Amino acid sequence: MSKKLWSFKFSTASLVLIPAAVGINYIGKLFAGLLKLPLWLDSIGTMLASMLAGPIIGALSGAINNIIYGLTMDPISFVYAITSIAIGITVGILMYRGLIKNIYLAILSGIIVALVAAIVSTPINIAFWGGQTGNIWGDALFASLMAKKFPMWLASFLDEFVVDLPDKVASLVISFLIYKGLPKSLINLYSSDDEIERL
Amino acid sequence: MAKIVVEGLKYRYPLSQKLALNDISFEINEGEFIGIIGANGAGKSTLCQALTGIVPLFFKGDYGGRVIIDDVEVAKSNLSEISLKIGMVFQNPFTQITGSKLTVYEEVAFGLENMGFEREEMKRRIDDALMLLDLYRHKDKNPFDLSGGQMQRLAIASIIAMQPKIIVLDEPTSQLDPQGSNEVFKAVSDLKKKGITVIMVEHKVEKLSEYADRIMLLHDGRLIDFDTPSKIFSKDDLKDYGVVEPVFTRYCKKIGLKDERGLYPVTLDEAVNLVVKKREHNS
Amino acid sequence: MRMMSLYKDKDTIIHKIDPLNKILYILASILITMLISDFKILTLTLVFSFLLLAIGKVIKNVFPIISFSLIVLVTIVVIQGLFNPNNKIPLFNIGQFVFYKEGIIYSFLLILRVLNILCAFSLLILTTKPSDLIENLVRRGLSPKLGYVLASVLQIIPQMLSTMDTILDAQRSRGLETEGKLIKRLKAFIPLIGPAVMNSLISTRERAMALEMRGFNSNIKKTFLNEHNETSMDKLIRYLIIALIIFTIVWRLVWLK
Amino acid sequence: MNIIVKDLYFYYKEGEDVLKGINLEFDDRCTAIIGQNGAGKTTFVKLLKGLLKPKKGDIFIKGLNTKETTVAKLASIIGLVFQNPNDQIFKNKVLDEVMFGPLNIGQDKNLAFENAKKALELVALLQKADENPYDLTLSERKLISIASILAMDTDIIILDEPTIAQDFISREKIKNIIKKLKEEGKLVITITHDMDFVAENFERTIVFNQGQVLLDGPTKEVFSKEDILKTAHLEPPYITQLFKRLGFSETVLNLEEALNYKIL
Repeated sequence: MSKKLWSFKFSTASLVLIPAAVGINYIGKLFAGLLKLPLWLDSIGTMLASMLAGPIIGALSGAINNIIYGLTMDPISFVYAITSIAIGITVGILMYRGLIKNIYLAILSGIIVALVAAIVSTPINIAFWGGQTGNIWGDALFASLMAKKFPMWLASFLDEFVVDLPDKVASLVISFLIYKGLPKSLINLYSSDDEIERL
Repeated sequence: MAKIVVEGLKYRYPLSQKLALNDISFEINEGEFIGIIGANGAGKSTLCQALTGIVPLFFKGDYGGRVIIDDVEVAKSNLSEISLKIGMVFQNPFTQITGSKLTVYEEVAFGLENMGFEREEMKRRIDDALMLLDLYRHKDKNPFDLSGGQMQRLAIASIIAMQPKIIVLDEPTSQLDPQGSNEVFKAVSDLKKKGITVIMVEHKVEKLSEYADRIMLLHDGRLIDFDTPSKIFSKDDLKDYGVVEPVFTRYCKKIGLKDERGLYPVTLDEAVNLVVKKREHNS
Repeated sequence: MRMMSLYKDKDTIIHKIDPLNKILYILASILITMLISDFKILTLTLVFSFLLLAIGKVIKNVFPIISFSLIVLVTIVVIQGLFNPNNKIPLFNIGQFVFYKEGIIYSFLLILRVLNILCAFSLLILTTKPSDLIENLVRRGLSPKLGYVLASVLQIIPQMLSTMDTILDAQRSRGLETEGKLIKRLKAFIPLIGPAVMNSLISTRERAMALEMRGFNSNIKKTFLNEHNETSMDKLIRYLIIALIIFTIVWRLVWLK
Repeated sequence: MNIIVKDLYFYYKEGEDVLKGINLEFDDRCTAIIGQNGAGKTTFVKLLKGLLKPKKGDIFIKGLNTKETTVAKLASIIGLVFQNPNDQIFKNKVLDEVMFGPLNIGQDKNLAFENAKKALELVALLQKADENPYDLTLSERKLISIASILAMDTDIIILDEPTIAQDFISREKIKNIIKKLKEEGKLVITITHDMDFVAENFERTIVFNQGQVLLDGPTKEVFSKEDILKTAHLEPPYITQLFKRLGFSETVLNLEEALNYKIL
């Protein structure tokens, strides 16, 4: 794909992709809840936006996702905008480097995304929650590591990582499957640097 | 003068093998009501998009020929400027609501704000547009609380507020119930009375025949014919193009009932009048 | 649900304050809670925020917002009380678990911080109409396009949600089962999310065209339908908050030495 | 009897009844349900399908009470094609999409494949079986959503607004599908706003108005009651209107019938 990776010139199509991405995140989370899945699946929209329109639109989708959550539900989401931005950027880069080609690479990429998300979230978790994530399983691990005198940053990182790993891998695999099923005309809509050919 | 001149228009969407528009030429005069008919895939939507500059300015692809509105070639202009000359209304009322405004009144203002109009001018235009589309009493409602027909009229009002001389409507009633469609047809005929050129893609040929001055028949990206409703629907090979004449015309064709010019009636009134005339003549 | 928002429509002086000032107040609040670890000051600022919320008549609406973080806040006391690396002085014990003073103090500091920030945010969220907030920011130089994106999300999401039920019905009509073993439920996710994604992506195409036909990409300077006047009161408040922020930073720097 | 509806009441919000005391029986006749938006038509078919359960009264589908039967079980007896195909299509191949339902209700791979092929042939889209549904037009996707229900081979098929946004050719296709299903002895029920379509294809017509059955009977009889139709804001078919204007007292339903009269 010959598209410029860091283009800041947004087409209208890419911009209206952002509300759609935030909506998909939200619906993903609700469907996951409805099916009682032990995952959040609330970053599928962000990942799809990155795959379709690059890391910047992906990052914006992530940021706006958290701003909207912050405004309408839980203000703490604002600070985790940084994590969402990191997810958007990482998926965008992996995609445009051609690294998300098949299901195995998608799983591998999911691990990378989980790693990045955990690294970015850890300082926030430490500043706000003394290292916890609010997830019962993750926090149980955190408590047991703290009891064994692990350094707090490592315990906090592992707390976040075990929680993120299954979720981000599943999210990325699902996003990849959906992306693969998209019609070409739609994919083409977001790559803005086609030229008009004279007939 | 709001005249549309189309010369040798050709277009192929990106990634597509087939020409969506193939060597189309015609002219439309100010104040005309033009209907466009044709089977799915005939190129009706693409033609609408080419008239309003969406092709090739939004969808890129391969483009040839020219579309000229008011001596301006659309392919060399930009969509914001074009929107002051020619507006476009789409199929789905939902997707045309911006979603960023909380009232009908503010929704109509969206385009005017973007084009930098002064506040007083803006208000004047919004009032006019809402009156014309019979939406003024809903001006403080949330756009998403409107019925389908009202929402589609809001989309038209938002375009009309930009005061284009020409409005293109791509199947604006296809997703509405009969009541909503009637509302939209009435609104569109009011636009014509105001002197606005109306170009409308529509499958409901009975309705279209009542309003259109001329009808354009498209097939496979080509312009097959462009003439008055009577002439178009009196053709005997319409089935080959995947379109059907109004039910009145179909009936009269079956029983061989035509007027002195050899044309078949296309509306209920025309059919009734013709029968009455023939009956008088026979007795 | 027409629009996602926690805004409570009331007629109070707090509601009338310029949204930008409320954002500055949040910034000040974060800065103070992060830079200063003094219980008295943090309690004072928290009380002040509550006072403002009370004037804005939204105090009872704050509790649902805090409840989002409640479980974590409780577990923080437990985990830090038990395992904080600096723990030395035992305070009390429950069964065989010993809680330490250092951890408990640290956890209370964290809780005060979080409450401070939550209350400052609540002041903005509960007393400002989101559309006013966004328009205000656009007037002050936020890109109108980003402004559009933010504003539209609030209304487009509820629209998308209304398709959720239809999708669920349509797929159940085709025999999709949404209950049972984990693997079965996991498999049901794609038939549900798939149409939702396609629906929203397809509508982006038409919405983008419709926006372009309404001058979305115009280079002309945007005007506003609604008038906006900044009062001298708003200016005064702004200078006060900025002064407070500067004072905090300076004080922290001096105090560090 | 295929379907028996007894004293059916339904509401989404208590106190705001959407359906108020519906009593209906459905035999094998092709039936159209018409009425204004908000008359309760879509709610009614969702109740037939078991997606909603009656608040009062009962619905029996082939003898099964919908209150006591799961949606999954009913899925193999009664099929419902939703109005917007984009609310259900998620596979990236037309054939897979059409096979989804049959596989869900327990048809084995071969049978599902055969049924899907047959259904696609019926909607004349077999040659596009390997394409991505979203590369096709909305009208074609609508036909795919119809095929995806036909392939489930249910005895009862409900179509919600099949002709909306359809051109002449697709309309003819749907007409033929209904005819074919009738020949196979299946019950076809259709919700529609398209009066000419009703007059051309349906033996029986039921008019819903404000949650109640306003008219029910042979289509011809229903369209002869112009005054009652008017109260439900419905207009008779164009050809019916023409013959009324020309002074005929009989109700002329469609072109075929019209040819039996001499108007001059």
